Amino acid sequence: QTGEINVGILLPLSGPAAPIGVNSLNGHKMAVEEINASGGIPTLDGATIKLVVADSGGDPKNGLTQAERLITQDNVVTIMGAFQSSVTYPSTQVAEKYEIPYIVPSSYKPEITERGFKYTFRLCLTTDLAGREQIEFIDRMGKLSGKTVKTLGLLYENSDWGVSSAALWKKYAEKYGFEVVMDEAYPANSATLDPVVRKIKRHKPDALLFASYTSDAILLAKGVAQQKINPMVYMGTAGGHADPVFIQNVKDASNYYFDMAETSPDIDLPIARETNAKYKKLYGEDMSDDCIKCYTATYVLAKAIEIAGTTNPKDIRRVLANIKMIPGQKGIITPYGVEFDEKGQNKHARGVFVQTLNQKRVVVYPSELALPGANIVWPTPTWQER
Amino acid sequence: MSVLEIQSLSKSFGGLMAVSKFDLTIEAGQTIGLIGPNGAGKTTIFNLITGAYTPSEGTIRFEGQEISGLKPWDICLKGIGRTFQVVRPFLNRSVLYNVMVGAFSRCESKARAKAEALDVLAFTGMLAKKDMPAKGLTIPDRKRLEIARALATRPKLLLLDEVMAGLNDTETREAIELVHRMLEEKKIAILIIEHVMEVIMSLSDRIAVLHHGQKIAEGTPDQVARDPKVIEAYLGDEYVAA
Amino acid sequence: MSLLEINNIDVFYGQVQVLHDLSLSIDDDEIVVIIGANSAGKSTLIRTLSGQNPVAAGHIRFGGQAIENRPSHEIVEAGIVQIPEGRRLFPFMTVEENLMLGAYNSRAMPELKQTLQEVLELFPRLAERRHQLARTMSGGEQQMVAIARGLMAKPKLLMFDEPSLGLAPLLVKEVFNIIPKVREQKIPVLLVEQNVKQSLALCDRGYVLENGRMVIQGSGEELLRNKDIKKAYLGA
Amino acid sequence: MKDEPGVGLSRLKSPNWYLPILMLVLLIGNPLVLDSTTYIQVSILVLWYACLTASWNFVGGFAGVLPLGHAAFAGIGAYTSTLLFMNWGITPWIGMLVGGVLAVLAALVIGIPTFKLHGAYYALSSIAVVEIIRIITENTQSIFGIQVNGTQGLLVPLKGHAPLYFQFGEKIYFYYIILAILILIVTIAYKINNSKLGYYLVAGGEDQEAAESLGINVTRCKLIALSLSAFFTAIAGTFYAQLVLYIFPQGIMALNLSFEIAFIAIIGGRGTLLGPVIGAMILVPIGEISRIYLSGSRFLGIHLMMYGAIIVVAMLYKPQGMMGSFEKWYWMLVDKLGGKSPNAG
Amino acid sequence: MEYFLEVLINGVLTGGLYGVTAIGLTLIFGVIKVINFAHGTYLMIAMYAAYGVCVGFGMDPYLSMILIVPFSFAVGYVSQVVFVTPCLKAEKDVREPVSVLLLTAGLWIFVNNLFLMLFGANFRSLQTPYSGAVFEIGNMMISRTLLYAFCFSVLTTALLTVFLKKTNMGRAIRAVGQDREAAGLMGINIFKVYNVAFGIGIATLGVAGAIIIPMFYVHPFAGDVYDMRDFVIVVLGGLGSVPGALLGGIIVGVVESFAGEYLNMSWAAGIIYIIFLLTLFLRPQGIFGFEKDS
Ligand SMILES: Nc1ncnc2c1ncn2[C@@H]1O[C@H](COP(=O)(O)OP(=O)(O)OP(=O)(O)O)[C@@H](O)[C@H]1O
Ligand SMILES: Nc1ncnc2c1ncn2[C@@H]1O[C@H](COP(=O)(O)OP(=O)(O)OP(=O)(O)O)[C@@H](O)[C@H]1O
Ligand SMILES: [Mg+2]
Ligand SMILES: [Mg+2]
Repeated sequence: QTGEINVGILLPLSGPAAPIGVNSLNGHKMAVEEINASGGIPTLDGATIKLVVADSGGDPKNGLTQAERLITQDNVVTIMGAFQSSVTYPSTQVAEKYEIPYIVPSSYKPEITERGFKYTFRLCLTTDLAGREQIEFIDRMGKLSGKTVKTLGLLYENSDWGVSSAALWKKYAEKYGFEVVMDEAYPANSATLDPVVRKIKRHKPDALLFASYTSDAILLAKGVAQQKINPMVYMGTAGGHADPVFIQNVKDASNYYFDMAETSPDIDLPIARETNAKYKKLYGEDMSDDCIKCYTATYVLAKAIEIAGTTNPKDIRRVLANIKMIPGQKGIITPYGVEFDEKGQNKHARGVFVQTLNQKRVVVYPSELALPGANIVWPTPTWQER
Repeated sequence: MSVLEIQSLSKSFGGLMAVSKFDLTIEAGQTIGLIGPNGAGKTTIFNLITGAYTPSEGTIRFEGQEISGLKPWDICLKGIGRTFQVVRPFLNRSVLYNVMVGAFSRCESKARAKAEALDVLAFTGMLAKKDMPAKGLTIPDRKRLEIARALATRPKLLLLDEVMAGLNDTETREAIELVHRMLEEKKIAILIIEHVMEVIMSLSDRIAVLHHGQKIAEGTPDQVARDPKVIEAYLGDEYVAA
Repeated sequence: MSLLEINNIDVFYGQVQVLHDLSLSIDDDEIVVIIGANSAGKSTLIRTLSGQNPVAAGHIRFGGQAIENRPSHEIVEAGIVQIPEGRRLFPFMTVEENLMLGAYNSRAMPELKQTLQEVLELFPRLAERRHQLARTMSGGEQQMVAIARGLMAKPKLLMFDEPSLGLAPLLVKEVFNIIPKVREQKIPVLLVEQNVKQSLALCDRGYVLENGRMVIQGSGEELLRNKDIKKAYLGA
Repeated sequence: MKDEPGVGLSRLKSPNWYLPILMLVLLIGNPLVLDSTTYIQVSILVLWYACLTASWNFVGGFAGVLPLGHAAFAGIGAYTSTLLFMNWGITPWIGMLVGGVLAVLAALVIGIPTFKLHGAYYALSSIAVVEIIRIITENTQSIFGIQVNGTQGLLVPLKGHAPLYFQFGEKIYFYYIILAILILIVTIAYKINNSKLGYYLVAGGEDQEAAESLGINVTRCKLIALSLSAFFTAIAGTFYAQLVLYIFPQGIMALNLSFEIAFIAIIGGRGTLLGPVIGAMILVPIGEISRIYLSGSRFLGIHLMMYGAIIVVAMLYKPQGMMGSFEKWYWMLVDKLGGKSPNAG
Repeated sequence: MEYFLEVLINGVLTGGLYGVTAIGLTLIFGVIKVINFAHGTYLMIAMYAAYGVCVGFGMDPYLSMILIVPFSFAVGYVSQVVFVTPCLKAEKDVREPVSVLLLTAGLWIFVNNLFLMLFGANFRSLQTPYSGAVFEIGNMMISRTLLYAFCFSVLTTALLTVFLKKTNMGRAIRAVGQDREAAGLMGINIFKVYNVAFGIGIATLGVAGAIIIPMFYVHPFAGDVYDMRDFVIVVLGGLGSVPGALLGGIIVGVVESFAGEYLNMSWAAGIIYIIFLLTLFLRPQGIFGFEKDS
């Protein structure tokens, strides 16, 4: 039995967030297949990684049970997951108790790394960082182009993620001197968002900031196009706007949307683009943000195990706490490196800005990540000009 | 003191005056018959007395106390029991269970309620069917159950709404017998609605006749049966002959 | 061969046998009455004929055709129509709609307009109130609607289950006036009644049901004179 | 179990006595024998659901109405104890009782108008009530200076292993706590079932008007039932908060949970003493096991499909719930062992 | 003022759309006395079917109704035969059989996840020439698809109302709803009527599916979005009343539109529920409902 290393994956594979769960899972899977195909973990006689997948259904108490099960029954050496912060938050407690590392590729809730846990490591941004980057970007672009944004409209689904994003937008808007003329929470699964669209029409904010899931991102984009509303800037916060399905559904109404993603398949990082091409062949679509982070997280873990040279979770944790990886290194296809601070938060996590041009997402900022020729369109042309 | 004293009782449904200016007095131990054509307002009067409807106007006194406006359960606890014209047993429960529900109104413990219920069932001749589910009873049996259930609340005044419909002459006789025994052993006053004249005539001390919500006659059975207004509105001429 | 023949049927409610080895027949143009104590099984018999209760053993033939254990609607189709105990009108429909529903079978449907005309002639009071909701009609009027609805079906046999139940004496008389009118239309009648005297006076033949068994049968007059019946049902 | 001859210990020879005791012993010994934390965790969930369904049964079963909004009470319990703990450091052990009392108050406020409605109208109104409570909570950031945090929910402050604060390092504690709560609920249900209140609830559920004519204040009885139900549901809510240590409106006061409670209870057998508990003991493990073994496969949502299929099949073959069969088997067993079953004569 | 008018018009039109999604629910309740928890699921099936036909054959969504409506009818008819009827037969004395309610809930979970398995979790939208089109009246922009949807829903309501009032089958459907045993005694094959009623109820969702897809998305859980709102609508309009469903839909649409406008969409649902409860307390049988039905 030279070696199978069980790694637990906790994701929402049923319920409304299932599509994201599946995308994320695919990221993990592709990474594991690559790692195993290229000889497994060299320091462990080529032991292979085996994913043990658990479905949280997006429900915190299921998250608890499943984490418990992954650890005590499947003897996983590490857990990765769990997308929804509401699941990640309680399930990391289980891992902490059993002293099993828990890598969080994509849960934004700041508190997850604020409890002094020693076994929780977050790869991605927090809401706090994301909000700041978005406002900063709008500020900087306005100053650079001379076409400054003065007023903001905040549109966000009314659960944890949306509401906490909005709180931070407000905080940084004040700091950077923007006026918030519209502050609109809405339920993600609405049959119509027309009233929200009409409000945008009435308040005419210069920039629209979205924290949307796919369904509402689609409805809002359709509505704005229909009512021919002309804001200077659309700014998404990954989520629905990063879902490849968004463009497929709204077609050219998706043009000129900025999206504060953490990464993108087309960043100026060859390995990322190659990986994406390979993925596209396998799964028929581009890698989503979450998919990329999960892919990367898997490689981070593999590296940690390799360095540790053992499958003892405590050793893996020790390695993780000190690991240092840079973009472009094997498997690291995020635009930022990986290095965890003492709380377990990735010090380098940051955003990249993507703009949809001709129904394709293009990395436009920061410029060192943008491909040559990828230029920002600022401000958005009016509907008449398009 | 009269058991029940109704004065100038009226009830309208929208535009329809179902009962208007109805007066009636019942003395202890009496049986009063209430007759009238279909839709005359008889059942409505029961519903008013028992608090299922609130009167538009008028007073109802039970043992000298005003009871209109009280809730149905309070009125029951004061001592008025009723049956429903369209019977309403608790269909999915046994006969015994049905009667125990009534008996609980006078006691707290299950054992007491059960003993009480068995008594009443014996009294009404339903003991043999005590474990049958109520939905298996025929309509006359359900009516009997309805009486038993009401009796179990130990009423001082019992309102019977067409409990003898659907009985043949012999069965009717037995039922009349039961009512007589109730009057004697349990000493209750009875207000009875019935379309079967044999019953009404032989049971009632007095009869009130209702037509379009108004009382058109009141008196002894003989007086009423000869009243031309009653004959015209209700009995038909055959009865005069008979 | 009679129009309706019931041969030795057994009927149960769950475990309890209600009808035992029961036989009965009805000929064309007859009024047949069934009397019996309550719980004797009279309604059960009618319900069984209408397909509302299953037959455990025995046969029922109507016009030569076996009809036991057929669903209600097929039995109506065959021509047996029941006017149920307690009227069972459709409360939130008008009188006219109720009547039209009466004709919901392939025999009656094509002639609906004409039958409606005839029936309303027979019950002028209903003609006046054809647009009134059934639930707002008085008890007697409702009984009339129920009978009229039965006639709308163009029945080959009409069954009444205690049609006088709960009616004021005047209306009882009216109901007993209607039944011969039905026969005048050449429709045989099966009548279940507690009003023993009046119904036996009206019928051609009668049966007595006791505890689910047929115990006596004979012409109306015979039964009226029968001592046992007098004692058991007429309270003499 | 009635009319059993013999006194004291000699009674234990009859299966009528030793079978229930045996089952109780099994429940108590269960985690010690099968010492796997996943298993214990699943058992905790089973018992937690059983508490919810057994509480629901006070109204949904005995009183014969169909409430579909019980998560509201769980939410009230969870939020009350957590807020008391966060803001004033009051231990959830006390917060749990306060939550229960608040839930009772809410039950009264909700129950008085809604019990005027019947059938589907009542059921749908109960949905509206839980939704309103959820929406209000979701849209409230803070009230009277107390941070409610809207949709973001509340994080229960961590204390490590602190029994005084209802936090434990080991799952086994939770197991025994929830088991004790369940036993308490079932005992109360048993008492009610055999009391005046039980008879009155059934009567009121079957025919309100008839019941009222027999001296029953049906609405009051239903309110008592709803209050009891709300109280214990709220306690289960606090338990959840302490187990998961994170609560938010969509998690603890949502329709999903409300439906789940009602559905499990009905599949088990509403209105019977143990039906809802049995429902939880069958459905929750099936849900968990199928989640473990079927999810993550190529077939998205297959375990939920199976769950749905089980409900469909259960309703086609056992529309009155599973309790009927269980009762039959149980008494057959009692008969076999020489005990006395109620239909033995 | 114009602005107010725009909000109102939008509310009415959206409400009309909601109405048509709820007609089937109210019809089925009227006959079988069961809240069909799988209602949104059937809508979702119709939406997939319409989407499939439109994308597959390049058909116009409104034209696709000629296929989708009969298809939905068949789906409803078959579900009734296979699932609901057996369950109803087992509980024939119960007026509002809870087991059937639960059965539909089971179907809801089962079919939603079946579709998730079959078609994946991706959102799909239908692009039509008029998807984003508007009628401009002054500053008001009224969505064309929404206006069409409204027209279809009024038409559907009217047709169905006439059908129920004037045809034999329509009367039979109402009769079965009021007294199934008596209906049987009229010669009505009640189980056939159930099948037809369920079929028609789901067929109206065929209309709904076809008019929704030009402006909404298709997803295995897309129908659930309408579920709770439809429950509110049918109760407001009176369970069992078809015109009531349209009216209830419009009320909900208008309330939602104004609440969305003057508060926000997160509160809108709450406001609707509050109005719903208030209506129930004042008039427990709903606006068009019958007293005895409550
Ligand atoms: N809740 C109600 N709403 C509207 N009208 C009602 C109501 N209850 C009774 N009525 C009407 O009041 C009138 C009197 O009805 P009631 O039931 O008292 O008649 P009744 O004398 O008992 O007749 P029957 O002998 O047929 O039982 C009828 O016209 C009836 O339709
Ligand atoms: N739904 C049922 N379930 C179980 N038993 C029933 C049911 N309906 C009737 N019975 C039983 O069947 C027997 C015959 O009932 P049936 O209604 O036929 O009597 P009936 O002769 O019509 O009496 P009545 O004069 O009271 O109408 C009765 O003993 C009754 O208890
Ligand atoms: Mg009456
Ligand atoms: Mg009978």
